[in-house]
Amino acid sequence: MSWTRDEMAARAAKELEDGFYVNLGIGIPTLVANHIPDGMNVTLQSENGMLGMGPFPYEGEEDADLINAGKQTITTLPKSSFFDSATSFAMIRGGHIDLTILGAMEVAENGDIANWMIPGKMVKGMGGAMDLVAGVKRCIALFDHTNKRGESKFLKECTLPLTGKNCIHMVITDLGVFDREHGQKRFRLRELAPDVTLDEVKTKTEANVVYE
Amino acid sequence: MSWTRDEMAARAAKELEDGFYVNLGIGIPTLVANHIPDGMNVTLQSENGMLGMGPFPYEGEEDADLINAGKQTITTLPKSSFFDSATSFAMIRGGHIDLTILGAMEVAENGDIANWMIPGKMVKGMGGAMDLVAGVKRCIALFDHTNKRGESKFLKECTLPLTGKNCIHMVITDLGVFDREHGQKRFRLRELAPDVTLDEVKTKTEANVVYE
Amino acid sequence: MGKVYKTAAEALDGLCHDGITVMSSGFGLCGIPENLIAALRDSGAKDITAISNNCGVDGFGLGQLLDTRQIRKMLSSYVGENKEFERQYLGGELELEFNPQGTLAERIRAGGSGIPAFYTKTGVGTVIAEGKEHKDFDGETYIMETGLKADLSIIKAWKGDAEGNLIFKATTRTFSPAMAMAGKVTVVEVDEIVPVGSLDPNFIHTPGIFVQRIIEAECEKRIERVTTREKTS
Amino acid sequence: MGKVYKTAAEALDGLCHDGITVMSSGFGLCGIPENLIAALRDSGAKDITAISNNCGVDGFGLGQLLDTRQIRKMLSSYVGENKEFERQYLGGELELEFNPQGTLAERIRAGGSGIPAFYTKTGVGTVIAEGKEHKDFDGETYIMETGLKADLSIIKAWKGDAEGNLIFKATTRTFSPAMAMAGKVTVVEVDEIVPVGSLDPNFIHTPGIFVQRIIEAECEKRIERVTTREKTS
Repeated sequence: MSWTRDEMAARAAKELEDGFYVNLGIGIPTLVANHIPDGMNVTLQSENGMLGMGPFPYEGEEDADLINAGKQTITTLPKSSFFDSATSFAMIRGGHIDLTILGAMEVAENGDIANWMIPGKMVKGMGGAMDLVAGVKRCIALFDHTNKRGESKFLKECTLPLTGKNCIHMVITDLGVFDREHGQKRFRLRELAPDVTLDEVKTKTEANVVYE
Repeated sequence: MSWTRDEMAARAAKELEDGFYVNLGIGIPTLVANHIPDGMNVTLQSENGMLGMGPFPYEGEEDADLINAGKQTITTLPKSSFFDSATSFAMIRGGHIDLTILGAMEVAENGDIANWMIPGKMVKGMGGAMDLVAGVKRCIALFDHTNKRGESKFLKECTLPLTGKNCIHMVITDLGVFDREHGQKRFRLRELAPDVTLDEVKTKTEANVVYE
Repeated sequence: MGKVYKTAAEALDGLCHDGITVMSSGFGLCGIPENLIAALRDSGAKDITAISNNCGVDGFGLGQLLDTRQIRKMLSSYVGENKEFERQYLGGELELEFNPQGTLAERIRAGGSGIPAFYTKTGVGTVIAEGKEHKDFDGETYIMETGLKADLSIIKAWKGDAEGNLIFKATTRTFSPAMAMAGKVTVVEVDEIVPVGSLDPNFIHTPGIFVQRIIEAECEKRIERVTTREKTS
Repeated sequence: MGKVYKTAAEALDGLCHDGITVMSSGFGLCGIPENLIAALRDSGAKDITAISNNCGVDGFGLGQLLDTRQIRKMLSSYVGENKEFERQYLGGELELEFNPQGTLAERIRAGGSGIPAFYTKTGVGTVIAEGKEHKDFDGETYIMETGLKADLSIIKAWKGDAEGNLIFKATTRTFSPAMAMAGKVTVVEVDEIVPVGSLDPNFIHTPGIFVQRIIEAECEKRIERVTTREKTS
């Protein structure tokens, strides 16, 4: 059984550490917030200018002036602070964020990521994604291992326009976890989802990965 | 009779306009603040991070946390705001200050100014002077026409290390006023202090100046 | 010389012309200058280059200026919420320059700060880097990005005074402080004009020097994505 | 993982070593981290490169580290108030790099913001420009200045909380926000540590992410130039 979206998020949450400042991308990464262990002090950054993102508001308590980078209404926490976009990205670009967890359309074996543009389709824009992968200390890509046609999204080389080069440190998919420590060029399979076989992963992975 | 320091400051104050944001240098330029016409809204910037500099405090009311760029204790006004040094110099470098009035050791006929360093003597530093002359829309140099030995300080070329090149738009000395509009290369004598003769100015001015 | 104007139309009077470059504040529909956008639309100015993180939604925010074909070019980081945008872009009627969000923010701050260019890692190795100067510092490669300025910046703030001092609320701040700096003329709409002296000088986000005109105006403040949680008792 | 420490000495424990680059906040004697400077002195670290707008006065502020010969090099914009500085500099014991004040501030902000270099007009045609890359933008000449980082930033704030959120009072702010960003480790002394949640999130000057350690400590707050006016009745 491969991991569900929520299980993928739970697995990603294991990479959090006490005191971490973290930026979560839109989609599955957002779910990671639900799996922060009790008692662990993790501060969520929203690149539109907030540290210490709180949960969604109760119905009727939404504030149009308080949204996250996904444009969802949110709330503050006692530790929250607001700042402008230039400062927000100084934070990101300057390497002050410990970890970002992002969705991906493709990740390559050299750590390249593509997650913003499909040529020929309408382009929505990269938003803050290029800044995040270029600036954050550690980047985890969280995505379904294969596309709807069953083709690998973990590739030898990205085919889509890149968001960033050589910037992904860990890949978490519905099938398992792959990482490369600093300095290591290749990803290594670290963990399989329950009942997922090594053979299944090998079949569904185009990237050259170290399988121990 | 050449102008006194206070009369020089009063003359410089005539260059102020309603709504102006102004940075005044240390020394004679500081006195300009005493000559802002009643009812004219002029906002003084202090490059250590303040707009709307108020007067000196009453004795016993000094606040060690509130000083100007000359390190003098000052006060706030209702319109005052504080900001950090990066923002303060973004203001200066970005051309948002309308006018700066600075002291000078030498000014050259091409608008160069030297006011921070005498080789061989201990150098104190340029502080914010280089940023001011490079960034402010209009720069007025306010200084004694000659040095203690009677030699002109308004020169063909500066002999001291420069603070900025081609940046002075008006010169006010104890003898008179010289200006050059934008695009004009040479300074033109605009005004003589009372009882100062054209001959005296010509004798004491090394710079090539247009005397009409 | 007073900075306070009565209406958005008066506040933009004499500032709008064809071919103008306009910066407009906000993130999505949060912190957008609704009344000034409407006044800009009503000015009839054409061939506008609009610099804004997003382009509103269909018929709201900057989206209104698409309906009237007043925008010729957009500089944005994300424009995903707008069908009319897509239509005009794919039809070649609209020019589009994508900027990574942080690069866009820093370019605007630089433009207002007298910094013509700076280097960043963001976008290296991507289409964003194409044609840009590359330079190595300490063994890493960076690209040069240039400062941005505007003829006119229209921004939304929370409170402001007659001197132009501003404060922003929550996540409405985003690009506003930088845009206020980068506009040749900056016009602000605020929820409330307060008396000079009532804003604490320690906590003014944008000093009045960056603001030329200000109005008090009510905003609809439409919410793009209402998300709530259930009350558990 | 708590950020709050009891004393300046504890807050600097393990951070000081010979050859360290230290940024120290303040303008003149206003806003200097008095207790952390004393603790840095007591650490005995030598060959310090100190980045600070000024170097205190004789025997106070960073001046204390001159008396003990702990500073090898200074980056400053103005050092005029210090005889011992003059003596050591003229005697060749002390290296000095002058930066225009605005260039210094922007270099520090850039260092903390992932910007390795930027261009400025300041200093063009002066000794400051010598050896630096020149580049023209729109027909004007600019010079390239590089970002600055520090192993350790010691700064003074007004109030702070256990998360490291800070506010500054009046003109003590100056270089502190940028230095907090540019320090690999940033240690702060505040007049008062307040409970988390008591600072308004709209008005936090330095978000806690830029602060690693914090202490509450009393300062002498010496005034360099007391200037007053007469009461006229």
